[in-house]
Amino acid sequence: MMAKKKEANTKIRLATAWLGGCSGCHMSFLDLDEQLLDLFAAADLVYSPIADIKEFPPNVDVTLVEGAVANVDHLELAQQIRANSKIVVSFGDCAVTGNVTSLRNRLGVDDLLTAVYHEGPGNLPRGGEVDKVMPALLPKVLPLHQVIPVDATIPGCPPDPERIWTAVSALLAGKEATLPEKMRMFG
Amino acid sequence: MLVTKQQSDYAPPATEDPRMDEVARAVKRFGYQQDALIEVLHIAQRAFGYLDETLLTYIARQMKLPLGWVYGVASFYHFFSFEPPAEHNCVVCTGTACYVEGAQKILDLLEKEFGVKPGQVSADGRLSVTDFRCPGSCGQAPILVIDGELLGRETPESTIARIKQLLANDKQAKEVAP
Amino acid sequence: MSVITLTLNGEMISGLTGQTLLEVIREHGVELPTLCHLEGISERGGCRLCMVEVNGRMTAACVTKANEGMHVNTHTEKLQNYRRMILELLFAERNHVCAVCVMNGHCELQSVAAAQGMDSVRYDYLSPELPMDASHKRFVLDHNRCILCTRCLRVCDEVEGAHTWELKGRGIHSMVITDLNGPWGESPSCTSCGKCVQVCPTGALYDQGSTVAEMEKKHDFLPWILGGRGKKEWNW
Amino acid sequence: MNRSELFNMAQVEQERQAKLRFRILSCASTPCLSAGSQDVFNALQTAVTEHGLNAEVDVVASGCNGLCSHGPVVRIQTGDAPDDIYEFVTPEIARQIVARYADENGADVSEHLIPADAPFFAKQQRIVLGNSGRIDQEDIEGYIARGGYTALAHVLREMAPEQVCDAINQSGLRGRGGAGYPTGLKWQLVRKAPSNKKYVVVNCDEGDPGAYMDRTILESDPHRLLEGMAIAGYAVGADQGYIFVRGGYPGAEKRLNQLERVIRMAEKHGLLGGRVMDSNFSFRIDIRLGAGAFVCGEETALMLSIMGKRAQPVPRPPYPAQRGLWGAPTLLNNVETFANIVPIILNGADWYANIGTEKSKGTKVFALAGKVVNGGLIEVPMGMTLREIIYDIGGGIRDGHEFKAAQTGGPSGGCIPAQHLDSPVDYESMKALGSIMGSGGLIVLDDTSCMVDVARFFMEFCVDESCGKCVPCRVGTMQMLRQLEKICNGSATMQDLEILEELCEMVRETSLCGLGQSAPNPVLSTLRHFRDEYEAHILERRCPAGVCKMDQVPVMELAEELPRRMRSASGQKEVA
Repeated sequence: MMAKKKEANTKIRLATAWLGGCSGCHMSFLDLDEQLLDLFAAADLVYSPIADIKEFPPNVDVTLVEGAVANVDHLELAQQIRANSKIVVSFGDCAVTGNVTSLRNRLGVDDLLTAVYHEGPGNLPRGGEVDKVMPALLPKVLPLHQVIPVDATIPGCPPDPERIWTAVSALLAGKEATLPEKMRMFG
Repeated sequence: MLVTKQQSDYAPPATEDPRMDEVARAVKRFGYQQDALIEVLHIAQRAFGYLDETLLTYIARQMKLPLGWVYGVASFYHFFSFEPPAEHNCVVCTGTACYVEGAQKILDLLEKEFGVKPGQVSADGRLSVTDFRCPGSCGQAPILVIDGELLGRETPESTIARIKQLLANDKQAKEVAP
Repeated sequence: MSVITLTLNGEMISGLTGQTLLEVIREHGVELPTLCHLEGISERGGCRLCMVEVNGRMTAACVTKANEGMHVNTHTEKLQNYRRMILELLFAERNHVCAVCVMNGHCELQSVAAAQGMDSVRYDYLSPELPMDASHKRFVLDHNRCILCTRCLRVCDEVEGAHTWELKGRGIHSMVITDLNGPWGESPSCTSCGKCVQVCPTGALYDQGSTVAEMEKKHDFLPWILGGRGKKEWNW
Repeated sequence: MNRSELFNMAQVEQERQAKLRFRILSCASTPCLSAGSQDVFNALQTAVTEHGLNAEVDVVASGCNGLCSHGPVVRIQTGDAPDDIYEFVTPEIARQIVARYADENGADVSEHLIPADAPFFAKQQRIVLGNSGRIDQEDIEGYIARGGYTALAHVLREMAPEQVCDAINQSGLRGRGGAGYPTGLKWQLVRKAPSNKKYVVVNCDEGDPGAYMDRTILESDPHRLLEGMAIAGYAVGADQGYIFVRGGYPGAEKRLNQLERVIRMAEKHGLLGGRVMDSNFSFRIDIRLGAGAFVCGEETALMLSIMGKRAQPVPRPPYPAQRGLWGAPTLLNNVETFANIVPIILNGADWYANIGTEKSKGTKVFALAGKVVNGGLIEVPMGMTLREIIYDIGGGIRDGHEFKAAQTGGPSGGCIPAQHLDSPVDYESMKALGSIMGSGGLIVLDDTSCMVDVARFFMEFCVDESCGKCVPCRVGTMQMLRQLEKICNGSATMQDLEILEELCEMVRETSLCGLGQSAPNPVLSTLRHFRDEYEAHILERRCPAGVCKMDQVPVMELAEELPRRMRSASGQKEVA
């Protein structure tokens, strides 16, 4: 009993988070397939959109963050992640560069909301969406490192499982997650 | 002989406009030297007030320069304009001395009063506001040039008053004219 | 042509008078990143990626003639850092969204960034509002991906001889244009030869109909034409 | 015209002037025009006619007298007595002045008379501006009467081209365009460059927004420039000169026509053109127009502009002295440099080398502006302290405010704070303080100016004026501007300041031309001397001078700020 608990304590506390992105990076993460078994032999998943955990827990060792920072909820979660994680990794192009999520940056927030909620199909009555229905949008979508300090990046849209494994296995081994040149390409 | 469309197009287009003749004369005066392009553009802009496609094509063909070359040069220099000028133009110097003496406040009030930012023309096409550095009258900063008249030591209020007067005069003149 | 000796990263090497530093450095197997440089057309010296330190002063290798006794350093920490900064500036300047770009996987900007270890952009993305021109029946111009290297201008002027491409405006507002800033498809001077498309290092110029990651470019034709015409290798 | 004809003409004009009762020189340079000097000139002419003095009095539109902030300025020359200079002249005062000089019992106008010993004039040493305000803007006779074209005559008859270059070298004259390259050396380089065709170019484009020395010299004493250029042409072996002058600014057309007439006049008298003064030396001068591009201060860009192209600098070497206009060796100096040539030739290199400091010889013209009492065009010996310039000549700070900084060198320069007011003004000292001498813009800032905002102002200028060729300048200046804007609106963090400083170094070291290499200077110099102001903006979220609006918050605080803003916006709507 004691031994088992001790063993559990030595496991890496891993979290993944999903900000403004399409969840493709998480899909690619699941594509690690059997490597997932190796991963979870070494790590516990303590927070993730694919696990039903409501609050971001304290004392996380590594957090992979998918998606760009697009609204105030993302901003708050990013701050929580930073405060409670030893290592924060920008996971995928949206977190690293803003990518597709940031395509809206050319539009003002008001124009964007009008275009999406009022000019699109199924007109909604105006008003309320800003702080009742959805979290307030930031004026510009930002890559994660422009909001909180980030320790490593895994580029790719989505990053293929090989890249994820290269980075994550390095981190699990306590090394720096530096990817070789071929795995550093955006896109 | 067969003349293709391209060949006939390449000759300078025939024109009745005497201002075009002035441009043609300028090109000739510079001996068709291609390096006089900027001088020719100055003369063309003076004659027409701005540079439109017809005019630029005419100049390019007269001087035997690629079209893009002419456009590239004209758009590089801030003095050349591709839009027709407004009836009235207010130039606010934004040189260092004028900036220090509050030129930005003049621009801010102009925008508030007439809804025109530097580089814009008012919706009715009557007033344009330009920023410019600098006419070289720093001792009299801040400097304005309203319709070519150089004015020193202006305030935001005096600027607005002058322009309102100018626009009102037009209105009176129009009312009297018919 | 006479032989000159210079020091490259601490090693004595030789080159020929008249050669640029870039040529000499690459001949000796040291790789320098470039974007505006393209063999076969004139040098521009605009992208500043091939900056090297010559006797302690920075200079762009592509526009500097190799001289006797030069002490050249190509990969100091400062230079590497500056190269990454320049790449960050380029990525921040326009809307380079690799994931949805026709050149994804074949783009020179993308691969230079990966090679130089530019992992993210610290500067504000300027996100300019830029148009696309799809009026040409064979090609598309997307200003969002343009890095203003002007390879298209130079190849059009120097090799094709049409001088269809130009730059308009200046500074951050510069843009490539055809003729009098009209639609490319209506250009009276364009011969639709496609050289500009092939030399473009990014997805700014591409073939109509290509979609994400489909566009690849070849500029092998340049040494072929230039050897034949320029160096008079074709003697018939 | 040959030598003796020249001296004859000078004598005739001197005698004519000596016979006059008095001469009225009404300043017609741009600052005085903006203060209404055209009306003053008309009033003076009318008044002279009314007094029936047309035959006995000259009324002349002159160049700049220097005290531009007190314009319109009118100068009265009466025989051998020192000139009387009047300030703040209105048409009414103008009539009174004429009445006063026509008849001793006229109204008292001494209120507008500047005392002869006023420090504004007494502390200056006017060599370059020696004729400025004292002669008609156009007429060649007035210039010749004051010894004009005798330097050219002397050079053509008495000196070999090498001797001219040597004399300029010995004088210690350095380029007045900003960088301070030794003029004599440059001349020798062009002289030695092997070519049948060479050019002399004078840069009068003057892009520094807050400087107008060159235009004013050109307006006030144009023949001196032509003479200086001709001497240069003779010295380096050029037969063609270009005056590169800005077109398109308000009033430019009138000035250009005037310059055109001046050149034609000199040609008509055989002082320019083929076989100058009956010698074997020929020298033509043409005008080339700029059209508003600060980058033309870079010599390679300027030459491209003269050749009718986009002014995008090209890497040096080759330098213009080797390959310039149309591939020919080209001598390029600015107006003030050429305006120094005639006095050096006339008075000797040693005389000139005795003025100024060890490494910076001669005088320097400054456009003194900003928050000083006396603003205008001044000329002082090199090495005078900033304090003397600002407090003695400039009369100190206006409206009881405190001096904060002197901005020199425009967008390529920097700000010098109060603790360095006693530094001498010369090339080396300015550089040591993180600024540059520049072409001569000198803007005085007081405690109502925010130094971060000033840096932002200059960076905005550099963004606007970047040619766009190289990435560090095209995008780097824009990113520096972004960081500065963030500091000024309250949304910056200390990390942004780090990014800004790192960019400054990179842009300075990697830009293709001088514009980019010097674009970070206003930021670097304000950071060096006023770092506390930057930190107050970021750490305390306040602008010490009260200039910046500071109405934004850093990204991190948007989580609270945005919902608050939206609620207040929708609340306002509901009320409405």
